Amino acid sequence: MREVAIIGVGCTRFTELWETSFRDLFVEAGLSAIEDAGVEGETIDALYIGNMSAGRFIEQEHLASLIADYAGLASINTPSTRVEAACASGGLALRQAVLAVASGHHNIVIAGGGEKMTDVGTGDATDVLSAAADREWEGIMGATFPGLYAMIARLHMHRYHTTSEQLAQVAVKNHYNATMNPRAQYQREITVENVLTSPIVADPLHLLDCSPITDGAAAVILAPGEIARKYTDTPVYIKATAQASSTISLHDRRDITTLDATVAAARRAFEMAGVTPDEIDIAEVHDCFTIAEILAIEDIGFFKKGEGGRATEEGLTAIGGKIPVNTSGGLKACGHPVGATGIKQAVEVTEQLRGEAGKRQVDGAEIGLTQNVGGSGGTAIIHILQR
Amino acid sequence: MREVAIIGVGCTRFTELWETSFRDLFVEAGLSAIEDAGVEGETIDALYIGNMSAGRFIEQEHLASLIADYAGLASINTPSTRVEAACASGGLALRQAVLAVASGHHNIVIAGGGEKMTDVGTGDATDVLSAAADREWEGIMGATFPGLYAMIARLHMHRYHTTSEQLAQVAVKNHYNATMNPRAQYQREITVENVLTSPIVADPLHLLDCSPITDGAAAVILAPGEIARKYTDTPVYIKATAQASSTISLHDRRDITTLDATVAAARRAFEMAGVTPDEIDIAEVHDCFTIAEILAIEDIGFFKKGEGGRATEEGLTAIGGKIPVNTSGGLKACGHPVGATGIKQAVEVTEQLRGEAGKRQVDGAEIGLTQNVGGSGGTAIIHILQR
Amino acid sequence: MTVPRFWRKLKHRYNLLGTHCTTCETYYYPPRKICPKCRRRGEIEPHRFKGEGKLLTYTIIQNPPEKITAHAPYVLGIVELDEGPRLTSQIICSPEEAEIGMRVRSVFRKIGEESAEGMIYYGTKFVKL
Amino acid sequence: MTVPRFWRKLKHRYNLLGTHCTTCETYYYPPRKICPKCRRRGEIEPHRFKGEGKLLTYTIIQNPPEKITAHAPYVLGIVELDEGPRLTSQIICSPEEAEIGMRVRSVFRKIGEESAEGMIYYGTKFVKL
Ligand SMILES: [Zn+2]
Ligand SMILES: [Zn+2]
Repeated sequence: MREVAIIGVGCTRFTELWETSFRDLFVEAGLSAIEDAGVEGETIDALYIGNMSAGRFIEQEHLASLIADYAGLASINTPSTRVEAACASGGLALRQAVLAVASGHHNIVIAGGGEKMTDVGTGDATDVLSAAADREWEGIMGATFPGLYAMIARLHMHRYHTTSEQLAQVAVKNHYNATMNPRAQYQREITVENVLTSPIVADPLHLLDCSPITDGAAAVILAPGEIARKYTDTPVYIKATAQASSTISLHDRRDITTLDATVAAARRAFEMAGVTPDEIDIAEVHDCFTIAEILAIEDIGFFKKGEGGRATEEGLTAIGGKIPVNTSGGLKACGHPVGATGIKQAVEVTEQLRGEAGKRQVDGAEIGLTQNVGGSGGTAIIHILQR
Repeated sequence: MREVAIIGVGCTRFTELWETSFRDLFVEAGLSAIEDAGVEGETIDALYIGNMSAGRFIEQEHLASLIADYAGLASINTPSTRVEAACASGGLALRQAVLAVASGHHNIVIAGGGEKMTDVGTGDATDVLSAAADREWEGIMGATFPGLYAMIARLHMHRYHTTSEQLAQVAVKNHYNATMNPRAQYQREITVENVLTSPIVADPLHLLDCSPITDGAAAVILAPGEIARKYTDTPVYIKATAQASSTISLHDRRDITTLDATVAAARRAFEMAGVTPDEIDIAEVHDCFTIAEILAIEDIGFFKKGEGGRATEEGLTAIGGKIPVNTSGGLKACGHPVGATGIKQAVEVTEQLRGEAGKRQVDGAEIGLTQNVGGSGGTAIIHILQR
Repeated sequence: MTVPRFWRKLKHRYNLLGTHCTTCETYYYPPRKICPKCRRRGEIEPHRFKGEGKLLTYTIIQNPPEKITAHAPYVLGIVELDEGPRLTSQIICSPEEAEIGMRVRSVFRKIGEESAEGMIYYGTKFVKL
Repeated sequence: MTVPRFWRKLKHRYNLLGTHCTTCETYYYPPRKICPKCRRRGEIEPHRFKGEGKLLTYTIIQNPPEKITAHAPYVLGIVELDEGPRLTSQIICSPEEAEIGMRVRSVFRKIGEESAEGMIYYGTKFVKL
């Protein structure tokens, strides 16, 4: 397996983009990435497209063909593959693209992800998202997606004395980071009090503990490591790609407060990259709810199980802290167009490692990690990137 | 890229399986394949799951996690990936699984495909399937899936003097083959007259020119070629895997009577395998409508453009003919559970190359081909298999 | 939710009918066709659960899914049955009464309805013991 | 079909408004943000088509999609506009009149409706010239 590098990145604004269609979102992100990399369409060997549920959001499947077509690659018959793992669809597209280059089967490959969520109403969107959990044994029983994470949060609070204030600190930090990210959906600060006084969605989670509904797309261009410098002076190398499954239902997990899929993927990724959690300078993790970021920083191994809330409260995950987490603003404040998220994480880390992250730049960042979760933890995808 | 072999196959009955759920279909097919290969669960490195639209058929996404879970692989965190390319989702799952083994990244990999279509009514099912075409510029304008293939058929008849009788011969042959396939949905013969007197769906296509709505799943187990004989005395080697895209809309194609995606994928596959169309002993092709089989046998290169209808009429594609096509009964008579089809094609060819196809066995078959199409031709996937 | 999907597992929803693997002595609910631990070596038989257990964790749902008729807010929890398996279920109690670790038992109740067809779905909920 | 998706391209549906790439002199309908031939080198400008062309192929739909209000059977065809691009459209003529190669021109008509909201969609169909 040969080395793989990111040679170009692109990302749309993340927000409610009423005027922009699904296909236009992808083309915009893909074109930015292609311009950033300076590659020609003819040199692109394959596309991998991450999307959760265009079948229900816009009644369209066969997305890989659609995107290849509108990107101008259908006339040269470029293979195009759509992958889906609920909220981890973007990370999965990146991983499959990395494997395609690492194997030597392809050279220049685009990994794109996106979701067009605002063409349906909020009630419908909520129902579409709950298809990431077990419809027959969770959804039908009355579970919502916030409800599942709320049950994790309550047990975490019970066992480890994690507080609602600590959860709120995740949102406060990520909103603050987003004020420095011109792509972010919410570029305004919030306070712990704002979170705690926002309406309760599923106790103990408040509205401001939850990521929003967002339109957006992101793309990265991959090349074999040995030729990456032909395209860019600042290649970012993929040192590890790892994927793990767990039960789709939360109730079937060994431990309700641990995402074993994250634990397994992290173990594989650190082994593949030959680094330890302490050596990571920056991480983008899957904070679909504030409790999810707490789980992530524990299950990846940045902090011991049960200490994620306190670490957040102490500022250890802020920019300037021990391990800056979600400098982009995360899913919480940058926004969460489901299929785009895993790719946007790689875009953010790439820009940080290149030193191009503007006001939110983490000084001297050399190694970064992305963690993308499907559903309540049935899938986890982790990548480790190095400049 | 190292050689890859199929070491086990499994397939459910293809029919309306009211009592069987989506997850149970997959587990049944996967378990048969695992038993056929004689592998242990722990040795399975990854799953690739092909499915078109469980999001709409059963309101469930995140299928890869669901299937890994119900197959008993979630507890060991086996990576599981769902891919989608409309009606070519199964072929795409096989291809991604082949690449994963060929690259050396994984050793034992399952490729599974399935669709549970009968949980919704026929009207809904038709609407779900039309998401394989361009919803905004075909579907909204009044196009149905049979309508798109009907427009191909009319132009083919106009240009090449293909007749309705010749189209009907495809259905007659495939129904005859299905009488010898215990898995097939329709195990009864039909006549040209039956086809021509069946109701018109989209002129010139009759009801019996169309494949049915079906529940079913299929799976194959892949291993590196060098260790395949540890598991089976009759490995079947994947000599080529190829994938190509074209425009999602029929109207945007260079030629409305040619699937350029099939042409490109076939060219790549024959080059990779180092064989010519004349050397293929048996083929499973994508006959979602009778005209689609005519296109396939022309675009793959078995017959010249325009001569597919006559070749069928002359029996050249029957068992015992020049190139037996769709010995399983094809999509038309064996049934078409969308995501399962591409995998079922590989199951059929594997059984033929092993000499285990019972009454429908093609004597001395050594090299087989599968062709799986997404939508009206936006994606084509071709594999060449050799015993 | 489509009607066939619900009815297919109806007897399991009504009666807490799951499965038991005699190879490894593990109980499963919902029913499994193969034992995730033993896979091919597992021997699966149907098993009807007694319906008693304890509440592992819970939430109070303020915004229910459209097809769930329970009046929000309602308590949703993960119950661990005494035989071992866990399931997600509505808990019939006030938000203040719910407590991690409390003993519960199953009851037969309406759990939702399909507005278009007017179908009503019955199944299992849990009450405080 | 969701309402926003339809209305987003409304002016293009009403007026046969597509795009023209001045680099390669190719015309596109529906509109494209980038020219599939020239990609980054393409220069895209809006273009309103005259609305005349010929029928490349057609079918007679007996089972229409649920949201299409045209009374079945109706003629559906692929039209090649004189400027080059092709599109799928309903053709207003009897099944017997339709013929491959016949000249057609665009007209403004109702093309469908969303039963739940009662929305009515207008757009382009074609008639025999
Ligand atoms: Zn067991
Ligand atoms: Zn151009």
